[in-house]
Amino acid sequence: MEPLMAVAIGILYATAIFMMLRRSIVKLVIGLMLLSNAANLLIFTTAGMTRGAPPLIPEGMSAPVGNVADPLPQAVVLTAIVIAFSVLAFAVVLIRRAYEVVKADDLDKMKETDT
Amino acid sequence: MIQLTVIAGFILAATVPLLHRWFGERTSLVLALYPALLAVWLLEQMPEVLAQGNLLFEWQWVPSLGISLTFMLDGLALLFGLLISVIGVFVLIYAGGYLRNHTDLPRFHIALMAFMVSMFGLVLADDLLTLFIFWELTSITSYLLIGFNHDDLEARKSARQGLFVTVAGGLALMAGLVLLGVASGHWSLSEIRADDTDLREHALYTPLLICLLIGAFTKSAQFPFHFWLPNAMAAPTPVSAYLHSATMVKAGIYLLARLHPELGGTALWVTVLSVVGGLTMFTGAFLAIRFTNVKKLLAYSTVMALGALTMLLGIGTPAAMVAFVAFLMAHSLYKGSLFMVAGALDHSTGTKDVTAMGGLRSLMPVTSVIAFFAALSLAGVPPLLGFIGKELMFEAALGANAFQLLLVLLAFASAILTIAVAAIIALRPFYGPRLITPRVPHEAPLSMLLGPGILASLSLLLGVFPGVASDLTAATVTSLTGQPSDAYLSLWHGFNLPLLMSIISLALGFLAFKRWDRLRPKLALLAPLMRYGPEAGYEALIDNIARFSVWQTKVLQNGYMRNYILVMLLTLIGLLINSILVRHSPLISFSLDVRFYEVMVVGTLAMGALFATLTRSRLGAVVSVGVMGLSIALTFIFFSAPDLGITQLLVETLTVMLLVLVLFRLPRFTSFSTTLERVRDGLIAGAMGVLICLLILTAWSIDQFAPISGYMIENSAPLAYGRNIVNVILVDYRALDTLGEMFVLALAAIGVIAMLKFDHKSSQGPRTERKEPYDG
Amino acid sequence: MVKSGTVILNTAARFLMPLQLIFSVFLLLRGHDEPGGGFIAGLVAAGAFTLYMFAFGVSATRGILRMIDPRDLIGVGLLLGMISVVPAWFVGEPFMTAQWWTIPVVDFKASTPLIFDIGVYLAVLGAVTGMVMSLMEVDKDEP
Amino acid sequence: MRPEVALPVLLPLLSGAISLLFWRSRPVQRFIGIGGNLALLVVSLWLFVGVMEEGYITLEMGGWPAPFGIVLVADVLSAVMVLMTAIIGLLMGIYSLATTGRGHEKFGYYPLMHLLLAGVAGAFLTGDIFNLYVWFEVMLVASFALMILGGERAQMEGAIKYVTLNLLASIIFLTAVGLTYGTVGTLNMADIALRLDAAEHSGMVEVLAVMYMVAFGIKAAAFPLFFWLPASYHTPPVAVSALFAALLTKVGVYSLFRVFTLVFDQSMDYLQDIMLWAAAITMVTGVLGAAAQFEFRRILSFHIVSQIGYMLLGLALNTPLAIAGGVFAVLHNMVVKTNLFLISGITHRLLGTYQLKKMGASTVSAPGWQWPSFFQRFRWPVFRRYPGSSPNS
Repeated sequence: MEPLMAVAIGILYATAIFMMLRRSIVKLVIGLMLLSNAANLLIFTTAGMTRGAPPLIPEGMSAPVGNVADPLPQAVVLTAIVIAFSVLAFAVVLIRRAYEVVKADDLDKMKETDT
Repeated sequence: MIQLTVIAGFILAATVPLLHRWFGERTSLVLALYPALLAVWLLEQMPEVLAQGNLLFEWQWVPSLGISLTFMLDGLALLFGLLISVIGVFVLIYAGGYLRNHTDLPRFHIALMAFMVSMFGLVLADDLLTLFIFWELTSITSYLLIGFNHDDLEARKSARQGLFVTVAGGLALMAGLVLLGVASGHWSLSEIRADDTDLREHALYTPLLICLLIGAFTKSAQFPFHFWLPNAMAAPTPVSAYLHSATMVKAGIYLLARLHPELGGTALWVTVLSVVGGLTMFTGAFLAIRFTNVKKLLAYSTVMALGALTMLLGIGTPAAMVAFVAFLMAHSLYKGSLFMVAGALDHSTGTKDVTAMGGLRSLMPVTSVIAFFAALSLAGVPPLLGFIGKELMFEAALGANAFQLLLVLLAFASAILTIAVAAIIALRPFYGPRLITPRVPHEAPLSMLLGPGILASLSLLLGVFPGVASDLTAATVTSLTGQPSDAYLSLWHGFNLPLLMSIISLALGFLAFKRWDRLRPKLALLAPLMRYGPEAGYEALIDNIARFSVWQTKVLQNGYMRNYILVMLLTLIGLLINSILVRHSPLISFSLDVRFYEVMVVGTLAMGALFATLTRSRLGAVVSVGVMGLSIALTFIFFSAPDLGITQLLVETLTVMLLVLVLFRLPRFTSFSTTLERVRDGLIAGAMGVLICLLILTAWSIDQFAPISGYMIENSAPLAYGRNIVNVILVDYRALDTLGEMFVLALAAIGVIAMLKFDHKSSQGPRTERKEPYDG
Repeated sequence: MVKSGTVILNTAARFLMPLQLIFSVFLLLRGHDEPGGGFIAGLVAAGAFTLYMFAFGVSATRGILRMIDPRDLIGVGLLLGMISVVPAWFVGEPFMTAQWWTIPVVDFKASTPLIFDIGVYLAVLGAVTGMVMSLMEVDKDEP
Repeated sequence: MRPEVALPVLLPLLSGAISLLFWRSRPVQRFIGIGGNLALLVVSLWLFVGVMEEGYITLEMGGWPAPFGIVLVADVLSAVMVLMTAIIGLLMGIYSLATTGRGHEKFGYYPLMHLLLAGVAGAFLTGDIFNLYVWFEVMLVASFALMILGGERAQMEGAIKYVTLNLLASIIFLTAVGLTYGTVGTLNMADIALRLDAAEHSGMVEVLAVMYMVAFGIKAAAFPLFFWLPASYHTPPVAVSALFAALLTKVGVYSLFRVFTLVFDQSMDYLQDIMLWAAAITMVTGVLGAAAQFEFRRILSFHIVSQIGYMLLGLALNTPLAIAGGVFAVLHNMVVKTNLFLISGITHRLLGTYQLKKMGASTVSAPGWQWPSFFQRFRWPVFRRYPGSSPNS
């Protein structure tokens, strides 16, 4: 399964970067969304994927039955998902405000603060 | 402790505003106590220095790095220290009169004191790095002094020029000192001196010498770096008197003299120093008589003197060493005096142009007498100290082992021109018909006569009784040669060739003075040549650096964010390709075990991402992103991550909602970029995708280590009392992550609320910053 | 976008919201043993309020929240999270070491991880509701 | 239990949380703002003293043993960095009392500042790579919020670049963390170091090193990854700029030091050359960029970049002395750059402009005997317009 996922994640990274290189701020934000999803999937995938064995312990037992999926990347991804959501929510509102202030969707019109 | 005394000088400089509040006009006198005390201390040490050769005052500064603030006092340091402190006393007193009622006098005193202390530290420093630090401090403080009249464009420009030239030299010096440290294995002058190994044989000798010489030459205004010194005349006259007689420019000379016993005497040293010194000497003297500005005249004659000193160090014979000491003392005394006289003239007539002055003798009698004696010393007329210096210089040039003829000719020509300069300064303003000057001339106040008067008297005194300075001379020559010496000065050397040269040069120099008014227009014809001189090169260099910096910034910081992203990604991609494909190879153990529904879900995921990229409708993009998110959630659920699946689902829903709330406030998608750009971006994006794919496979294929999560699975129920291991990790094993994460979410919410609701009317603070249009 | 809800949405929101909130508390409490936990529960609860906002508008939602501003929820949530860190200090264990107490009457196991999870729940709820609320409020102000 | 290791992180988090709870009351916010900073300074001193005595102190958070739970580690370097953070935080808090607008305070200026400090301290103290990511994000999102507070056009434009490019760095970092876990199965930095030393596939080790280098390089603003900094640092209020200048890039530099001295000490040879070049070019481009500017804060922003080069040079040379030099450069730069930004703020208040070309001629008599306004009182030539240099862009 992992090779297939690797290809899919590669596509995700590629599309994300392509979108980030556009001039439109909306596309930029969509690119950021794709990118953070891709990174989360990457963590999940590289640690190895296991079918049908969630890291849960049946009631009354002290250890899971048999091999279970690695819980650590799951916890890490969960944290990363929430962080990514926070940042993206911020970014989404930021482009909205930027559009209100600059009155353009075009990143090339936002270069006053540089040289 | 002498170190503390020197450092206290900086503190004293910092408290000058306070002193001004307490002492008002008398602050100069109060400050003058400091160099006076130092001078007394130095004189006290003299017997000891004569007896022992050199004294060390050790004080560990950064022991762990082996940097110490050790001071070394030998004859050379003693001589320079005395010049700095004695002339410093008079300059401070003089400045009090010259800048009386000037509103910025405190600022002047701060910089002058700081400069004095730096100079003092420089000549006393034993540690190479300490020496460098004080060296740079003199550059910076002299910058502040030269640019004192910052309302004047010329002053600022000159200050900057002086700073750039000396600091550039300072960099070379640092390189040289580091090389010296590496080559000798010691980081202090006294240890290098004590070590018997001959540095001249070392492989690094040539580079280190060149670096050190560049440092010394820039500082002491040797050709072709001489141009900053005359420009530095933009400084107030007391500064000129101090910087250009006793101190700043002599720092370079001091360094050369300091290094002479260890590095001198080789063919390289002799050639470079005597030729550069000789050229500088002649250039200074020749350029001097073009000018009618009294300060410029003096400045170029200083260049001449600096050249002479360098030349003498280059010649390196014992006779040259004695000449060096005599010339150095003579020059410091008469030049300090003459600059102060020039300041007095400027002060009372309102002009610096000697041709605009005349007949001042009756109005400024004391000044004219002082000027006369100081100029006699400059001209080298017996029985003044300048005469001894000049005589010995001729003698040294005649005794040179290399370039003898050249050096003698240069010395002779320079002497003639210098005599003309001396005559111009001493005679022109005071004799002849009275001319109308911008201010009504009057005698200078006592504070402005004291300094030049005493310095001129010293010239006379030491000329008549050279034996007074014998001890000092002997000690200095000892440190210059590295061998004990009992050199002494005397006025009368008998009737010999140098005396003959002196007499001829006096006659010719006086002739040149008489013809000066007719000579100047002819010299002015040479002016166009100056356009190709070293100064023009300096200007071009500075302009080009400025232009380059603007160009570079425009290219790099161009404001187009996609370019920034491109550069960053290309860096990453390049490094990754080099690492994983060129230097190493990826590791792929291929085993494809998939179910049909999984392929469907992952396919949907990829399609969603691709469609979001390709679609031209906003709704289409949002829906695609949503579909992709759902597929990810499903993937998580299929592969044993129920918590993740649910979270992803909920987050995706919220994200889509946010997008809907925001996106439809924004304009429709438009395509801004060209096809070429799209292809380029596509290629880069594709490269990144392929690399990531390879990296995932490699990381996954490496099966060398057991993950740490085994411990967590085992202990979740027994120790953490939780059966959902993921949740246990979140709230127990790695609760700190979760804590941080919840603060991130909270922060984002605060940011969003602030961004949306920030009310500009209520943002007026207690004292608001004024707005200005953005015109960077 | 404001108050544009249809009858179905309105009715759904009115009935679903209490259910969703109860469900979220259920998810929160069982999180340590079964899928769920503070984040998921907080997101579900925030979803409930968001749905209500879409249906009835921001001011109505503020009405049911009474005096509570989402920012207060964030503050309380973060503070609970910080509080759960401390008890271990009193028994001399490193910060964040879980402490378990049994509440005698209802036989409920209280613990610092639970307090922590509740903190997460409130913070998530407050943060998400706050963001959506201010977005919709700004929308309302504009034509 | 050594509480002082965790307190520099937990205290600002706590004070941030409390002052968020009292968001309605400005006086309370100001009080907690300064009180929290003072408390942070006290615990940082506590930590510093402890570390100076013992060398290093660790604390296993949650009581879980080292590679499994998250461990906080304070050695001399991190303790000094934390102490500097606390000092600068306190000074900035005091400065903000006088300069911050009501609106800023109403929308969480002080809590944001505290959480930023918490993120910075967390990044300095953590011994876990994913936890480092989390603290980076805390710091980053706090800085996002601080950067846009005020809502000027320039702030928005700067913020878009700042957010995007830093997010890119974060994602590269996160990708690297994922690959690290996939490769060695652990997140504890010391443990990663051990396992990477034993790793058979050296290519992956190098890839990880490269990814961390680029990710932290962006955060640290090294060439050619620095563009976000000059584009944004001069846009927020001056106290915020000063705080950013002092702390944010330094966290990147610190992480580079940590990762490359602790984790990747094996694969340094190849990367050392790259870093050496990057450091050298960073130094030069930074100052050249600064030389092309005429706006006070922009000069300083570009100059930060240049200074980063010096710090990286220390790391790239990778001798004990060079690293010590790099660390000194970091500490020195923190103090000096903050100071200069604050001076730019005072200059702006006195003269009403950040443009050097408009400064100078007007003499300002600052009331009292103020050392910060030293430059105005004594009118050094540096404050005069530079003649003869290039025309402004």
